[in-house]
Amino acid sequence: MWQAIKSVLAAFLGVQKDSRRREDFASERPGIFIVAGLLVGLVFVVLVALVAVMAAR
Amino acid sequence: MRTLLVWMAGGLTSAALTPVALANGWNMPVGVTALSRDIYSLHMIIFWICVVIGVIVFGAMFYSLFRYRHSRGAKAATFHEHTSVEVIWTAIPLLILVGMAVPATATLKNMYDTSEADLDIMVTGQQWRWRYEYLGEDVAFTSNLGTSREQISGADEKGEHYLLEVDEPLVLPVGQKVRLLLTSDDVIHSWWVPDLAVKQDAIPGFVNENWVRIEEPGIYRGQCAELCGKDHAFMPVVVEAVEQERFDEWLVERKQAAAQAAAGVDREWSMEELMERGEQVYGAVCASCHQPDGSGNPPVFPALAGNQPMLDDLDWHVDTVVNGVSGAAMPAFRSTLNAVEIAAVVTYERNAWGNESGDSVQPSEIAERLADQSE
Amino acid sequence: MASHLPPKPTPQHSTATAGGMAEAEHPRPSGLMRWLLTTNHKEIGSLYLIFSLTMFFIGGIFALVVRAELFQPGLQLVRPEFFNQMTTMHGLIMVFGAIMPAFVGLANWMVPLQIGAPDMALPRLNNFSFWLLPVAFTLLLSTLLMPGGGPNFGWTFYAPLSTTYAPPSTTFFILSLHIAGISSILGAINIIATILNLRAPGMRMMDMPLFVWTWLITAFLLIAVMPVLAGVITMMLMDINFGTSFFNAAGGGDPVLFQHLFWFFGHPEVYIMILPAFGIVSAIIPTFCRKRLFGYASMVYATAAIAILSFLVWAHHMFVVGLPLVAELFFMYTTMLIAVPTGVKVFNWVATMFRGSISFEPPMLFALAFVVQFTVGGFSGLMLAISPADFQYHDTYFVVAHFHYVLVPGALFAILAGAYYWLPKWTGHYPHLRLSQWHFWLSVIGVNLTFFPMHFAGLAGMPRRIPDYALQFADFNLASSLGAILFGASQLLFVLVIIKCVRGGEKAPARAWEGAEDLEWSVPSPAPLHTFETPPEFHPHQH
Amino acid sequence: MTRLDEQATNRDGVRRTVTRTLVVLAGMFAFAFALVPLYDVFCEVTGLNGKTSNTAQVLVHEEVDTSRMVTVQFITRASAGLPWELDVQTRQVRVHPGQSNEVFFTFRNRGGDASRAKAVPSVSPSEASVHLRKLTCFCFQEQRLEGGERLEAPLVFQLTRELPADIKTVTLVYTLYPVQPAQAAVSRRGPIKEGDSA
Repeated sequence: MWQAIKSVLAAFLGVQKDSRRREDFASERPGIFIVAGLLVGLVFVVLVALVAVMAAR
Repeated sequence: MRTLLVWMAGGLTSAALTPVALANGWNMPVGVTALSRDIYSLHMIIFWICVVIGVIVFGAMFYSLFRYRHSRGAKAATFHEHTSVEVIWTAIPLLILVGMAVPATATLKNMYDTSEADLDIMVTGQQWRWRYEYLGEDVAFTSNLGTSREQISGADEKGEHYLLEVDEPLVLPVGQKVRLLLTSDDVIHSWWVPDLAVKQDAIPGFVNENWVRIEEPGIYRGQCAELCGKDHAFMPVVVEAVEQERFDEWLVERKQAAAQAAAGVDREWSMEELMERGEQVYGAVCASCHQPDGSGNPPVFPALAGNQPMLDDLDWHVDTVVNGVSGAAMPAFRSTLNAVEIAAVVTYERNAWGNESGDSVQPSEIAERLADQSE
Repeated sequence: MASHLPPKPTPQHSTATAGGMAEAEHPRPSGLMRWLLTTNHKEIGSLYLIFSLTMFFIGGIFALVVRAELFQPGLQLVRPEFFNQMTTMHGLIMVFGAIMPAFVGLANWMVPLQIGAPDMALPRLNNFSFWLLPVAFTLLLSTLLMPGGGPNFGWTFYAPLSTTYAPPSTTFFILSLHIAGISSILGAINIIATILNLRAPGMRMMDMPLFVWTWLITAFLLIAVMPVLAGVITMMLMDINFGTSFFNAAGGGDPVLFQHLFWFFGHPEVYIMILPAFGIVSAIIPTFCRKRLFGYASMVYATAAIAILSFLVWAHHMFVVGLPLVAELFFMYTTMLIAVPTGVKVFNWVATMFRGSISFEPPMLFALAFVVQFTVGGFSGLMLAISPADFQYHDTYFVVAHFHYVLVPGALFAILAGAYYWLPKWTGHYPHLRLSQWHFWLSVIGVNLTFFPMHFAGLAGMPRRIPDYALQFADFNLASSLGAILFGASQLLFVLVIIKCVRGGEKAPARAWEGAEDLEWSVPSPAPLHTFETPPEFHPHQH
Repeated sequence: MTRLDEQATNRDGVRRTVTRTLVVLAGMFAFAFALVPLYDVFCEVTGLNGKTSNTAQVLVHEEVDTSRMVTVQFITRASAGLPWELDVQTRQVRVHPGQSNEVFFTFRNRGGDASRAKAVPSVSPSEASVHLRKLTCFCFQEQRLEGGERLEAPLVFQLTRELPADIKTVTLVYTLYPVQPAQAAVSRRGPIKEGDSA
C-alpha cells in the first residue's frame, strides 16, 4: 500500500523512475492504486483547505 | 521559409501592440479606492508574469521551428524524456504561483472586511432597475436608465454617456466606508462599478455584502454584470461621490423632495393631469416590457392595449400594479412609486392606445390603500 | 519508457477475424437505410463529423447574428429578447452540438484504428447514440419557433432566470439536453469499453497513443459529470412543472445551489472539450517533427491530474456570488494549481519540437497555432484564477475572450488539425495544399481579429451578453465583428477542401505522413470498411 | 488461446466494463440529488449561504460576553404578488454576545382575502449565521392572515460567544414570500432535521 501511495504521489508530480513504473504497471491489482489515488486526493483537498483556513485568519 | 517569417512577423506585431494595450481605455481602470488599486496591481503583476513566460516559451518554440526545419535538412534527435528538466519545469511554475497567491490572499481578506461601516446602503436589483435604500436615513429611490429610446433605436444621436446614465444616481460621501447590502426581487443581477472594483451578485432571497471607500469626488459608471433577461444591457449603475457636507445637504433635499412629491395626494387631479403624469411614469417604468404602444410581448409580458380583463376590473388592475405578480416579471410598485404616480399610471393605462374605459383613479384613493399598508 | 515494458504474452491467431464485433455477414442495406442502420465505426464516425460540421455552421450563423448586432452601438437588427436567444443557442449548439460530437466522431473513426480493434465494442449502441443527436438538436432548434421563443438565459441557464422567469419552451430545452446527455453517456461507455477491452494483443495501457489516453480520461469525466447535469436539469424541470423549490428562495431553495451543481458538471465539461484536443496535437506534433513525443508518461499523468483537479475548482466560476472567504481562497488555490499540469503539456510539446526535423504541412500548421493560441487562453485563465482580480474580470468580455481562445483557436483548431491529419486516411487523398493553407491563414487572422480585441473590451468594462453597449467599446466590437465575418467565411473553404478531398486529389499511401507511427497508418488509405479483423502485430514503440 | 477464446474474453470484458460504468453512472446521478441535502447540511455547518436554522434552537447557557457589543440590523421585505406588509418595530439593536434578545415584527394582510406567506431569512455576513441562534421565530412556519388582519410576532435570538471578533454588524433580512397552495403541497423540504441544535 505504501508503495502504491508513493507511486501516486509521483504521478501527482508527473515524474517517476522507469523501473518503478514498469513494476507498477505489471501489478495485477489496479484496485490498490485507485484506493491510494482517492486517499492522496483526499489528503490533497484537506491540505489545500487547511492552507485556505490558515490564510483566512 | 516564408510561412515562418509570417509567423514571426505576427508575433512581433502583437508584441509591439502591447504598450498600446496598456494605454487608457484598453486596460482595467486603476479606480478610485485603495482596493481597486490593489486589484489593478495584482492584475498587472500576473499579466507581466504571463508575458515573461510567454516570451520564453514561444521564443523557444519559434527558435526550434526556425532552427530545426526539415527543409533545412535538420535531422531529428532521439531523446524523449529528461527527468531533471521535467522536475524543474514543474517546480518553477509552482513557485511562481505560490508567490502570486500571497498578495492575492492579502487583497481578498481586505475585500471581505466589511466591519465598521459608516453608512449602510441596501441595493436591490429588479428587472431592470436598481433600488437604493439608505438604511436608517429614510431615503429610498429607484434608479432607471436615463438614455432615451430614440438614442437606442438610432433616431437621436447617441450622447456621451450612452447607456451609462440614470435618472437618479446613487450618491455616496467620499472618505466614508460604505457597506453595500445586495439582494434582488426577481432574478440574479450583479452590481458592478469598475472604478470602485466592486462587483457583487444580487440574489433573490439572499443578502450579499461588499464595501467601498471612495477617495475622490466624481461620477463613476458601471452596469449590471449578470444576465438578467431582456433588458440586461439597460440597467446601468451610476455612483456620484460627493464631499460629506454636500452629501448631508443632499439627504435633506432628498427628504424634502419626497415630501413634495407626496403632497399632491390630497387634491383632486383632472383627467388631463393624470394622463400627462401617467405617460411619463409609463415611459420610465412600464414601457420596457409592455412596450410604448401597450402591445406587450406575449406570453411573458401581456398586452395592455385592448386587455379586456384588465379594463373590466379596476380593483384587480390597481392591485397588480401595487403588489405585483408572484413568480413573474411584474414587480410590486408599492415601494417604488408614490400614490400620485400609481394613480396616474393606472389612469393612463386605462385610457391610452384605444383603451377607452374613461376610468380615472385619484391619488387619494391609492394613498388610502398604501397608508393602510404602512401605517 | 513504454518500450521497456515486458511484452504481454501474444496470443496466437489461427483464423482471420478476431474482433468478432464486426457485422459483415448480413447483406448491407443501401441508400438512406444504410446510414440509418449502420453499425460500422467508420461510417458512424463520419456521421458524427458531418453532424458536428452542420451544427458548427448553424451555431456560427447564430454567432454572426450576435456579431452583426454588436457591429455598432444601438439596436439595429434584432430585439434584445431574440439576441439573448441567439447567444444562448450559439453556446449550447457549439458546446453540445459541434465540439463534443466532433471529438466523439474522431474517437469513433480513430480509436479502433489506433488500438488495432475491428470496431467499437458496442456497435449497435454506437448507432443509437449517434441518432439521438439529430433528435435532440432538432428539438432544441424548434424551441426558437415556439411562443415566447427559445431558451434566452445563457448556456449556463442560471436559475431563477431559467426556471421561474423562463419562456414556456424551457421544458423542451430540458428534454433536448437530456437526450443529448444520454447520447454523450452512451458514447462514453462505448469508448471506455473499446479502449479497455479491444486493444491489439501486446498493447499495454502505456503503449496507447495519447489521443486514446486523453479520450479514455475524457470518457470517465463524461460518465462522472453528465449524470450530474441530468440531475440539475431534472430539478429545474420539477421546479418549473411540479412546484418544487430546489432553486427557488420563496420555497426554501437556493439559486446559488443551482450554480454549484451546474459548475460541478460545467468545469469538468470544459476539460471534456479540451483533453481530446491535447491528444490530437500530441499525435500531430511528433509526426511532423519526426521525433518521439517528449515526456509521454508525464503527458498521461498531466492529463489525469487535470481531470482530477477539474472536480475541485468549480466555484471559481462563482467568485462574486458571495462565497465565504475560505471558499474563495480554496478555489483560488486549486485553480492556480491546474496551471502546473497544463504548463507541463505545453513545455512537452515545445521540447518535442526542440531538435526535431520540422515540416509545416496543414495539420502541423493548425497544431502549432493550437499550441500558441491555447497558451494565450491559458494565460488569461491564470489571470482569471486570481480571485480578487476576478471581481473585475467576471462576466465581462475578458471572460468571453478567455474561453473562446481555449475553445476556438484551441479545441476547434485541434479538431481541424485532426481532420487535416486524418483526411488522407479517410478519403485516400491529400487535402488540397494551397486551399488548406488559405483556410489556415484566413482562420488564424480571423480568429485573432475576433477574439483578441475582446480582452480589451472586457478590461475596459464591457459586460458579456449585452445586445447594446456604451460608445467607448465601439472600436473593439467593430474589429471583432469584422474578424467574425472573416473567420466564418473562411470556414467555407474548409467545406470546399473536404469536398475536393473526397472527390479526388493527390493519392495518399498507407503511411500518409513521413513521421507518422501509430497503428492507423498501417492500414491502406482510404481505410477499408473493415480493418483489423485480424489483430495487428503491435510493436511497443509506436507512439 | 484460440480466436474463439479471445472473442469470449473480449465479450466478458466488455460486459464487465459496461456493468461497472453503469454502476458509476447511477451512482453519480444519485449523487447529484444527494448534493442537495449535503449542500444544506454543509451550509448549516459553515453558514455558506447565510441561511439560518429552520427550527427552534435552545439557548446556550453561557455567560454573557460584556466585553463587546454587536449591532444587529433587521430588514424586512415583501415580494411581489402578496398584498402583505412586514415591519420590524426596532430596526437595529446593540447586543452582547451570549445575551438573549426579543424583537417584534408586524405582519399585516392588506388584501381583501385570506392568504398565506412565509418569511425567509438571510444573514449577512454569512459566517455569522451559524452563531445566530433563534429560540422563537415566526420564520419557522408559514403565516395565514385573513383579509385586513394584523399579527405581531416575536423573534427571540441569541448571538453565541463564538461569534468571530471581526464581525461587528450582523444583518438579518426577512423576505416575505407568498405560499401557493400547490407549493405547500409538494414542498421538497419538510422540517429540516436539526442535528446539532441541542
